[in-house]
Amino acid sequence: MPQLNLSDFYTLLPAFVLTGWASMLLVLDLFIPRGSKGLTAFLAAVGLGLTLGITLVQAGSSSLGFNGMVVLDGFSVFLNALLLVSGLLGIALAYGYVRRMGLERGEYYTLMLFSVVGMMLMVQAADLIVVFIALELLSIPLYVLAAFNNRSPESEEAGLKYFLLGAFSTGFVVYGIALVFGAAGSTSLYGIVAAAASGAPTLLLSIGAALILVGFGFKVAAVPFHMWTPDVYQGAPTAVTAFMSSGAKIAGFAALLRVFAVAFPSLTADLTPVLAALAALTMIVGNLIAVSQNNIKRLLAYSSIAHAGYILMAFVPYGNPQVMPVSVAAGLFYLVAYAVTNFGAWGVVIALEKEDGKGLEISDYAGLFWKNRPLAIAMTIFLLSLIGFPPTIGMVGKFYLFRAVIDGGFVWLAIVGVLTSLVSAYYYLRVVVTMFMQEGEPQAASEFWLNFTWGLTALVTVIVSFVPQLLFEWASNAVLRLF
Amino acid sequence: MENHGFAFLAPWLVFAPVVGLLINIILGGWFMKQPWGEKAIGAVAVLASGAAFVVSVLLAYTVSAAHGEALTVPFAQWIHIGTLELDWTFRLDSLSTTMMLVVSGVGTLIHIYAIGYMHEDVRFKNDIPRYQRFFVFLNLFIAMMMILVSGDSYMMLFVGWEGVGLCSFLLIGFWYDMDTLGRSSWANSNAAKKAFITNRIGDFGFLIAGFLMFWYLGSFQFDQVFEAAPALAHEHPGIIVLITLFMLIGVAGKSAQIPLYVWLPDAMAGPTPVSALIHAATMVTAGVYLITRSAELYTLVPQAQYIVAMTGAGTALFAATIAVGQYDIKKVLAYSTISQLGFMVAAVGMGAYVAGMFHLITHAFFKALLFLSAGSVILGLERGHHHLAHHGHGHHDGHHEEVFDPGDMRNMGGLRKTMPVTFWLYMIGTLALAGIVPFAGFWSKDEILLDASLHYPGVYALLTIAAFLTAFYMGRQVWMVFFGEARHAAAAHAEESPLIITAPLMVLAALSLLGGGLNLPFEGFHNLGHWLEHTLHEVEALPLNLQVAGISTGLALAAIFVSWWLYGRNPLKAKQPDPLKKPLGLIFEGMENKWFVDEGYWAVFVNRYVDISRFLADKVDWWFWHDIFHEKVIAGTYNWLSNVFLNDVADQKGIDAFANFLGRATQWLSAATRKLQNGFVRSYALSVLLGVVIILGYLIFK
Amino acid sequence: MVPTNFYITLSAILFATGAMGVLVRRNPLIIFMSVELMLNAANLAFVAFASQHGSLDGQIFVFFVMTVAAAEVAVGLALIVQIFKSKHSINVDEVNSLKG
Amino acid sequence: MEFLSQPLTLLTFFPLVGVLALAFIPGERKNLLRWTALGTSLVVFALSLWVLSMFDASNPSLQLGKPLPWIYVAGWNIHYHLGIDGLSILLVLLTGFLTPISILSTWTAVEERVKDFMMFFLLLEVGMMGVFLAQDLFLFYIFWEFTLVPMYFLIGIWGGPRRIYAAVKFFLYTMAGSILMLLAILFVAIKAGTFSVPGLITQLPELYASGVIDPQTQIWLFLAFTAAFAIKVPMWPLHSWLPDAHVEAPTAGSVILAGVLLKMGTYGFLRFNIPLFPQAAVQLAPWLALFATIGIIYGAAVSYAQSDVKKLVAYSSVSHLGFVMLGMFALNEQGIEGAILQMINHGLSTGALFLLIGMIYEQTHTREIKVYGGLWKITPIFGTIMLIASLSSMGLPGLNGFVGEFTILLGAFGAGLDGGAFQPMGGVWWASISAFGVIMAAVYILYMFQKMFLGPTGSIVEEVKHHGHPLRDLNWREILTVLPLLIFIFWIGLYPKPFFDLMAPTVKALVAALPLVP
Repeated sequence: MPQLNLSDFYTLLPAFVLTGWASMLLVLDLFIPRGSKGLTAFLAAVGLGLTLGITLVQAGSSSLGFNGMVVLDGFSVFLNALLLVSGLLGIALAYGYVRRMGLERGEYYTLMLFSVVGMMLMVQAADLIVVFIALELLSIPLYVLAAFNNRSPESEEAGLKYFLLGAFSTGFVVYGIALVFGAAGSTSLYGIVAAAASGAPTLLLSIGAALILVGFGFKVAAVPFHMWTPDVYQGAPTAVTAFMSSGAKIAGFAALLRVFAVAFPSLTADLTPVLAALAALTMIVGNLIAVSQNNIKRLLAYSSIAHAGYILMAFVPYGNPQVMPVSVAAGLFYLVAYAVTNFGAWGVVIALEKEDGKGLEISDYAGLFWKNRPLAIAMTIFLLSLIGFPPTIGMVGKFYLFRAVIDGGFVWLAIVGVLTSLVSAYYYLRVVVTMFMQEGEPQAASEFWLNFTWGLTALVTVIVSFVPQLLFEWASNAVLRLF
Repeated sequence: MENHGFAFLAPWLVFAPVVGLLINIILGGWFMKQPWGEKAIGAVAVLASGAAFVVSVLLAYTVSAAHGEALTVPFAQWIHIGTLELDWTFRLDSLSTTMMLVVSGVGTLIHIYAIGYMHEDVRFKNDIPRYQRFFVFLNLFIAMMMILVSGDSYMMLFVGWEGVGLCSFLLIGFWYDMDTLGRSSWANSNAAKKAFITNRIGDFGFLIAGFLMFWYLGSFQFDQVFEAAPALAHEHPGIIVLITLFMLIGVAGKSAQIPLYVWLPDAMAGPTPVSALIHAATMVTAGVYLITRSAELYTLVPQAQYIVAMTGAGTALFAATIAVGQYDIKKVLAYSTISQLGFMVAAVGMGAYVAGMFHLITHAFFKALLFLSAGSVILGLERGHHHLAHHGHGHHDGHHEEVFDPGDMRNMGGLRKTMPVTFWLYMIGTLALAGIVPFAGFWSKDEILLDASLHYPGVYALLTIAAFLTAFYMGRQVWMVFFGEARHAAAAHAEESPLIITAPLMVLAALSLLGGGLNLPFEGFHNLGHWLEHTLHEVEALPLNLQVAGISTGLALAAIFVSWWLYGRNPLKAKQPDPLKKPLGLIFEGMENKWFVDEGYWAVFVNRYVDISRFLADKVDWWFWHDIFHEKVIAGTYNWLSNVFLNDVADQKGIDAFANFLGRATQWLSAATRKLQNGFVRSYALSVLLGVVIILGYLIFK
Repeated sequence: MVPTNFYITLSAILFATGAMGVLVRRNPLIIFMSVELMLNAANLAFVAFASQHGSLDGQIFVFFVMTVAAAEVAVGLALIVQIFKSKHSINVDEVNSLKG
Repeated sequence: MEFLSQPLTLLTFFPLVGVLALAFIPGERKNLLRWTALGTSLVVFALSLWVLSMFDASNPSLQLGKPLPWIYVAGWNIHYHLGIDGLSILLVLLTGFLTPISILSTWTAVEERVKDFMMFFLLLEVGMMGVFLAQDLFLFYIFWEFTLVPMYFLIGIWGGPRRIYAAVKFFLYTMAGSILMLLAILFVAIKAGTFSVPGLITQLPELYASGVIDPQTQIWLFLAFTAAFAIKVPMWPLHSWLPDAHVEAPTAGSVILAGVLLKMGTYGFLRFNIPLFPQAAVQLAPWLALFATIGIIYGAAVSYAQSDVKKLVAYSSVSHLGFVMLGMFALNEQGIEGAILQMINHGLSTGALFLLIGMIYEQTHTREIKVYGGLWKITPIFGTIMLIASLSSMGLPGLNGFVGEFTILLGAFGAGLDGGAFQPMGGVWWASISAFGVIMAAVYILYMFQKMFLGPTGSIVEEVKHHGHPLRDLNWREILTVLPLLIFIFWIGLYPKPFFDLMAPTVKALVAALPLVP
């Protein structure tokens, strides 16, 4: 058995640093007085920034660590960076929000950091054991965060639901891992693919893989594992929802992609139809139910479900070696597009949310354009981006995504995709209609970091749509280490 | 361009009236504010039209100096696409210059007449500012007519063809806010619309003929078409037949032939100068001109010629029968015009192009004369009526208990005495139309009948009867209008028209008297024939046939006698029904009501079209397509689907129903699902589980 | 020696029982215990497969699962206590104010 | 930043300068806002004339812009490529021409939220210019979809009572078509490895020849593009959004919608469907002719039965655009050149009609035909201009409409003969039946003109007088707004040569590339 060396630590360095920082912050927070928890937020952000720096330094390197348990590759660097940026955006959104809602406690930020660590570990996991641990590490803080507003029954309910169903789905993952282990005799992704090549029992393997898929499908809110999403998104504090809807989704998809592309390429024939069906179902159901929502948080929750479907489309041709790099790049690009847009949209929701939890109905947005132009324009940009309309990054992302799907030969899925995005236009436009074409007196909070967040994300959403080249290159270089 | 005399002036045929109308548009408003404004406007218009006449004369001289050789005067390119080459090019030959002379000559006379007529008309109708508009339209008409007759291609001709249709629309609807009696009504504008649309139906035929022509003969330009035609006639004679027959539809529209003649009687809603100029002398003869112009096509296909001839002859007779039963002085003339146009179309159909053109010219003279004189009569009655209204009743509140119709012959009678000048002018016109020697109408009509008698006995028979009826209804009219006693106070107080009105009439009367001299059926006097020969290449110059001439003259005289017997001997009394009513019974009913053709068209086409378009618009497009399909089906399905998946259905019932279904499979699951109905977290978990079951099921059993 | 299949069958039955427990029980504590049952079913499978393959990986995994489950319990109980404090009931069917 | 130096870039994006300027003008200074917007659009028009002056009409290929690499990873090969040729030059000019006119028409009609209106309008101009100039499918798609956004707001904020319904419907219908096109774009681009339109035109024939794209697939691709364009045109039976959008849109919106936005659909057929999928175009031409013909007849019939004058004109667009489609798919020079010219004509005449209706609506606030009547007497200038616009719309020879319709019908008739595109089905019937539409056009146009301007004075005249605003004739600003349109109505009618000259070489090349057996 080889000795651990520095390279092992280097492979997982960002996660280590962030874990250390978070632990330190947990202690440090005890000494920060109640009124100045802004300092905790600042320190958390510094930690994320530091880690982001390290991650960027890692760009271009590729290594296995801890006896093949974790892996560092372009894929992980790209997603780690994205997760860290999400963390930063999450803190920026939360900073004023928790204060306004009276939730300002230091643990909020610490928990976020731990969750980010879990997500990063998930991205780097090369062994199902690590996948499992990472899954729990990212989930448990999120359960707590969802229930963070202990004065709100909704928040508690959200936490409980998320917890119970999350644990339930974890059971499937674990059992799936057990079956995969039984079939392949290894939990290492690279070991599994080797075993599958040398004739492991396919049925057992594919059942195991399917159960793992269920677990991740739950995390990314794919239909029919999505039902917790609207309730939890609605009940959880909005800043948490924003973070959760991006971060958990990114991590879930990252693990899904790595596990399936690395470990189960031999199961393509079995799993591709399942993935395709899940993607189609998710797009259809998510978009259709969203049509009749009146609460903006639920609307965005269903939109989040629907987008899980779109991203899932990128995974459908995962077993086709010609298309796989394109589809991974498309998936990653879309994750970025979704994360940016999503944070922006939730930012606007936070700006309009009142201390008493009001201001979350779509009708509360009436006349926003005439009261607060920048905010309404930003929201319009986000909604257009979610529809996939120019000039936004969402349009470029969909373009890329559909291209990958068509390239993979799934024209019917692409048709489902475009038709459901047409459906989505219907409900997103309702919000636009409300903001521009109806009369009302909405009041929006104006907090620096909040404004900064939605302003920045709106700018990025538009500008990157014109100069997507760089992001394209990063996404295409974010290749998976397959062996 | 080589030196071709005055050919370079050709564009001024069009520009002169256009300049006139532009002056009147721009300065007319200012003119109207001056005391001499009307005269100025009239003068500008007359000068513009007169200038066109002068140019026509010069051009005719140029053509004759070039020994009838056709001259083309290119002006500008129009539409050039691939092999399609349409130009604004004027064509000067004996045929076109003849038409130019008639149009601008008669046109100028009518312009002069209109100065006086409209002066009074706008006052009777209480809208003096509209005076200006009339002359703008009239000049526009001359311009369009000039384009029609001078174009070197079928499409340039078509520009004029539709252009005069527009002018006709504008002028019929000149008093667009009233009916012919001056009452507030849609009637006049309906008549205008009817004319335009009916003409457009004809234009449809023209267009199709044009398309065939272009794709089979390769051009729209007259010479090129005629050059290519014989070869095509050799290969596909059917195509030429189609071209000529579709062209006939156009002719039927413009020259008011069966079945599209119905607009012309209604067109009498226009002021009388318009009726004279457009709906008698010039525009309606465009169809005759078109066929004459296309002689080289028609000559190739005798079948088509026969159909044209029969259409013309049929129209001639049919319209003549209706004319017999009319009471409105202008309506009689209108049907007479249709009938006479039938004569012309029959003539050109038979290949007697010179006869047709000859009749066209003489008809322009005497029918313009008749219409204008009728206008004078109407004005006379209006004056009488006006006189009464002001002096008889003392006050004039605008609401007559009984609306007075100055055009109704039943209100006339005895005008011989009150309007002597007009009477004599009218008589000349009548005799010319009736075909009495030596008036112009006799010579031209006789030539047509002669041709028909030689080649087309059927046509001859129809035309002869029509000629008899012509003389009869004209006789009836003259007796009713000018003889007997006044049947209305207005007629008794009718006043003669001023010189500005009667002077042009005298010129026209002279022409009606002497116009026959253009083409006398004697050796050496076939002037028109020889002149047109340059363009038409082969014309037959027939000597006078005493038999034919005798029969027609005899019949005309007989008809006049019969009319005297019925209407002259015992003049009509006020409110007395027409003496023909009793003996003819239903037949007269038919004549009186235009054989119910309008009603038939209305029932069969117009109302059906309205119904269909209402049905399409209200039922198909809006009710079904917009509301049902797009709203209910598409948008509805959309919302319905979304609701199906919504919490209360899918998130609860849908899943539960599915669970219930599974529940029947096993007792245990059934027990579980019963309790499951009020548990949300658990139904979410169920959903997850169902997903697992389905996926695993697929993997295991696929 | 008992064939691996027997262990696997038993673990599958346990797993299904756990899953059904989640579906039919209303008390979150019991539901959570059912989840634990599912996890332990997996553990059983791990151990069985580990011995079949002669690999320690499976047994190591079991320890991880147990540890993580303990962590989950901590969070879960805290949540349930919190809910009980505000609702005085821990019936999950009454935790349904969020829906639609 | 090389793209900035291209004249077409300047032309396309110049309105953004105006948008920026407007952003800094306070909303109360309405006149300054109006003048700024008008000035910007006039500069854009001047720029379009500048482009015209540099345009080489004898060159059939794309000009005045070279492709610049834009997104170049993973086989995307997306270029920033604006170019102009005979197919688009006239439409670009039309866009530049109609925008200031529309802005002028809003002078008194739009009093609320002027600033935002003008900004959206100028944004719309960017989109329209981009659509006509983009020569890369990706770029085109961006512009194509982008035009929806400002138009959506223009209808939705400044429209009539049912504006929201109309705006959303407009948005969704158009989007429904374009997403199918998106898939086809991606498919084609993946197979050919490029998004560039000229690149595709050279590469696709090889793919067709080698069987990479089989004829069946080509037809599907053609139909996917058709979905987008046919809805935009709108081709029967996909026209259901049009009456709603037109009726609810503010005047300037209707003008631009009818004048330019609908042309984006027909232009799309010309720019993409025909050259990219020539076999499919030839094969499906008779079917498109069928739909075009039905549209012509149906639109004309339905138009006649309308009681709302704006709806009447809206349905007449269905009929007119049917002519454009018919001419285009005649696939011969006469048909296509006529179709392009007819696009311009429809923009001019229907634009003028909408402007005029807007002007009277501003005074009367009703569009019910039956309350009007006899207006010619009260407002003679208005009546005369309306008459000219109506006659142009019904295709009176000597005015622009005739030149377009005549050449279209001529082309379509020729296409029905041996070797023509309609020969396999329908033949000369399409042209013949469509020619019947010319009669029907007279029916509904004259109906409208009669009921509004002729006949006894309508009740509205008394009513507005009663409210203290007696009906007035057009003022100088209004005359100035429509006068340019009238000039072109006559110009094109009498001397269309310069217009045909601009497009002839490109159309010739387009037709020559089609696999039609003469």
